[in-house]
Amino acid sequence: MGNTINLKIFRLDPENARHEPYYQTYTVKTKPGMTVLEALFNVLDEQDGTLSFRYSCRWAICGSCAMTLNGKCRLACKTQISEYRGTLTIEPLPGLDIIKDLVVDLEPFFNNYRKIKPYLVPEGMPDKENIQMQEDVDLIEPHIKCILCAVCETSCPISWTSREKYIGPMALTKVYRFNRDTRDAGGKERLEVVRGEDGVWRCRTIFRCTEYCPKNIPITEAIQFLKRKSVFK
Amino acid sequence: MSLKDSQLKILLRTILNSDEPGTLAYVFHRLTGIILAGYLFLHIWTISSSTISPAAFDMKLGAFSRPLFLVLDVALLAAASFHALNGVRIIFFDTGIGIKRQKLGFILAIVLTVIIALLAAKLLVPVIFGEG
Amino acid sequence: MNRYFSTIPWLLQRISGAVLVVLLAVHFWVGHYADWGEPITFAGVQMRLQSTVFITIDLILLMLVVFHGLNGVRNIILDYPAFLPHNRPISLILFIIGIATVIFGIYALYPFITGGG
Amino acid sequence: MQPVFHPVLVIGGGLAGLRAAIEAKKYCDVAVLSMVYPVRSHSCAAQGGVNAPLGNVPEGRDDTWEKHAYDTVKGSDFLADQDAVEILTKEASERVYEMEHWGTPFSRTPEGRIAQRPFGGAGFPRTCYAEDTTGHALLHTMNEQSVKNNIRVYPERFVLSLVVRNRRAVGAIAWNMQTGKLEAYAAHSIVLATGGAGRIYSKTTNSLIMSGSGMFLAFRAGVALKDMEFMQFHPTTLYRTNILLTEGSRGEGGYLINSRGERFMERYAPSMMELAPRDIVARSIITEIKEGRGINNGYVYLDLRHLGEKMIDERLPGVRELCLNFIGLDPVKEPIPVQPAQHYTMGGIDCNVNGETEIAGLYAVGECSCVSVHGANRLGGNSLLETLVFGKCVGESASDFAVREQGSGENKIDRVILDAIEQEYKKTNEKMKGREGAEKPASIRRDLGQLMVKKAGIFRQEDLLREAIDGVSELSLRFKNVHVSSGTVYNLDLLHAFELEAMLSLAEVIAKGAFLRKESRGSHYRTDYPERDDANFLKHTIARYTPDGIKIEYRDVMISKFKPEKRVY
Repeated sequence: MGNTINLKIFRLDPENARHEPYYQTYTVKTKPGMTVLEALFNVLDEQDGTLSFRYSCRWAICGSCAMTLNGKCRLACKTQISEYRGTLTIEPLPGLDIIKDLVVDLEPFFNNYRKIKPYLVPEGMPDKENIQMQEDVDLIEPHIKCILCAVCETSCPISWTSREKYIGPMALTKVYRFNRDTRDAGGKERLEVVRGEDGVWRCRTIFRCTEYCPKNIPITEAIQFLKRKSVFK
Repeated sequence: MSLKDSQLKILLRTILNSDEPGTLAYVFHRLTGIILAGYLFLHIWTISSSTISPAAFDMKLGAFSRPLFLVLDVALLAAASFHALNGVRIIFFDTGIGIKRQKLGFILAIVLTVIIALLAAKLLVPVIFGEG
Repeated sequence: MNRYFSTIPWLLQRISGAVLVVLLAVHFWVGHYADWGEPITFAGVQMRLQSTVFITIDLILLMLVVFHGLNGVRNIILDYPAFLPHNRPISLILFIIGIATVIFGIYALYPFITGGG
Repeated sequence: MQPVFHPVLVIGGGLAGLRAAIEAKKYCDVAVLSMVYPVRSHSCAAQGGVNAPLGNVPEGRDDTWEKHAYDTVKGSDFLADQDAVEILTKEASERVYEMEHWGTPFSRTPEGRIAQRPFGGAGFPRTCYAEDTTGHALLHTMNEQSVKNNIRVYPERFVLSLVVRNRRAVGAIAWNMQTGKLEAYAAHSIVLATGGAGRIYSKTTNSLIMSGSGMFLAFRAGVALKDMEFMQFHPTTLYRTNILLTEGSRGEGGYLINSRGERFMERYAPSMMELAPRDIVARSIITEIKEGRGINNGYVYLDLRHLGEKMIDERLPGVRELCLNFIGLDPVKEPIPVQPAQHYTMGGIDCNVNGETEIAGLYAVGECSCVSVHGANRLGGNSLLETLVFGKCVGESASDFAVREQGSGENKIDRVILDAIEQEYKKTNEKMKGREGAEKPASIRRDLGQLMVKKAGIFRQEDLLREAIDGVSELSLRFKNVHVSSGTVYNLDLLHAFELEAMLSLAEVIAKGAFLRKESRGSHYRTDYPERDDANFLKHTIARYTPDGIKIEYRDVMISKFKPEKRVY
């Protein structure tokens, strides 16, 4: 009864002396509404306890389970298994070091985050809340939905090849989010960080970040905004 | 298969699997850019034969009007057209226009490139077959 | 050099690109396609280049296209720092190549302007 | 093995943990150990909002902290400690303003002030929100502040044991999942902020990481657990996946509809309707389903259609996105199938308002603690508030303790403590090995979840609870024969085995506490004792680990302003 899907999963065990990657295929029975994350849990629970992947919330708000599904970076928990037929190839996020199986080293990603003063630099300290109009919140509305899942950065060909250099779409979106916040006064400093060769100018408007962002954040649009700000400074 | 190779393979597949216009536009733009840059040097070098003598120049350029080179000329025109049209698309984005319609922009660039190439090819047919 | 200097090449790449779209269209049409298939002759080119307008256009074209092309190449190289970790020499080398190319280009055009001496 | 020393060590990188760390950082060095990256914590899953009597909307203009306190105490079915509730509600506004100053993108009123919406148990707008991803907004703000304050975070460290010497917490042994190595940490004071234990129930809105391992750490170290039988069940979770649909969807005016198309809440809470506290709504839904008025015998409908597309997109975009993604249904056009599921652990590590436990230097805060401000039933919007208010208190008292301990200003730890840590390290290292056994951790975990939902769920009774206790001990036996694959780098099998050990232990506490509490109060509803019994049970359950099993005692509730009264809505 029911359909099945083959999961062809990238495997790499750092504790294995040979330390060579290989692919392993598992067959999973699908049910309606099943997500890729559920399928992975099915493999882990029923078939192979050595499989490793990240997970937490299971409904696309924590950003843990980003991985490459048939060559596209997506959240496993947000992707329905029914989108695929036959074989689904699951690989770790590209462009980052692999810790084990589908788990990658996110340190470079979070380093980019830390570089740009990712916090509000307050303008003043009113007794109560800052007055901010809903229109002003709406300005940054899509950008505050960022879950730091690293899909944008690992989808970006420039980030792949110049990982240590290019600050990456996520950090740039964050700059946009804070610089456009009406309560913020740190815009200049943040812009200084991203105005250089390895900041906004390395974006080649490829749109992959925007295309794959699971939260539908118009990342490229934000970067283009920062480019204009950088020119007319 | 070493780890590095397999990671590279993931990257390559990820690029090759791209069906969204942004990646294609980027890849095409780079490829045509490299072709055009290469052609630029070839072009200047060809013209430099003028410094030897006008006759040398005429001989060289005459060689380039053979059908094979004319066909290549159409390909060059197509590359230049795409590069130009996509460049205009990017300039639009840089000024903040039409970012949300980037896919349409790419399709437009491709369609116009094809039209230009076809027109050129149509002009070419009588040149090669009509008089040749 | 100021690390924010890269704004200028980026901006120039856009501007040169935009101008080139127009100039190249003219260049292609006049130089090649108006009477396509006819071999281009020294005399024909020389005739065209008697006009200062065309000389100016060709010189501008030469400079812009060399800049745009080489800066494009530089951009591609910069995107792969793993292969070429130091970008400064690359920029410098490309700059020198660019200057040389422009000089060589003018040198190649010179016979047309003077009448093939 | 050289332990890493930080005066204050926070275990858990969610809202409460980070808030405590930020506060402690003002006075001394601090580090956060978290089993995930902080932004992956379960705090980000909170949707509806955070309560504070700001009075920003006309209907709540004359809201005060006393009213908030009364609602909280009444919501808790009078089991909450009222001194704690007083602190919670008095500081609420200040903490929420603080988050706003730190950059949380709250939704706004037309005047540009923080917007508020009605939530269950209050009846008028008190809950400040950022659309319907308030937890996400707050957690990211808190994470940003931790970056600003240069707080050292050790991500993906799973703490396996606490080092306690002479009833004094001196360190912790953590498993670095990225390298697979065990790491030792020494500290003057340790704050547990590890969240709830929702995964004990198979039907839960909780993240997959919510195993209650932190509660277990404290429990094994000799700290009592309080009120563990009080498990909140959220009325509206997506059918099958049990993904949370915020109470805000009812706050904004959503209806609950049974198979006959009736708004059945009028039978159970005629004045508050859908906005009655969660325990009442959850029980009402289950009653409807049991009495045959559910749809397909498994769920009821949450109807948002009358709100209109514009309102849904403005206030509840996340709900719409969830429905579209996970059941392929648009709430603008169709009603949403919902069912109750476990949502919050009201009980937790026994501690006072400063987060101090019985072990000196060991603190608890957030969902893993039980101060207790939620009593027998938590009001929506109070959990985020708890993390903010008590996060600050606990950060303060933990750093106070550490600074006092540092005394001479010396950062050295002495030989005896090093030895104790070394011993614990060796002991823990033994546990890291793979085990050959016949039982998969996942199958025990699944059985445990189903057992708890069936026997210790929303409706409880004596014989079922006895079966639950027996079932848990049977599963504990099976756990002895568990299979764990070898390897230590990101070995999920090993992680699940550790978590399962904690879950089994906590499940036993829950079942025993529920068995002994022969009354119905808040979320704990006994069909065989349907009335509240203040004479015998206006008391906290205190469960303590002893080598011969769990020992249960009772402790009086702190009552000051609000005398127990009948709880009707």
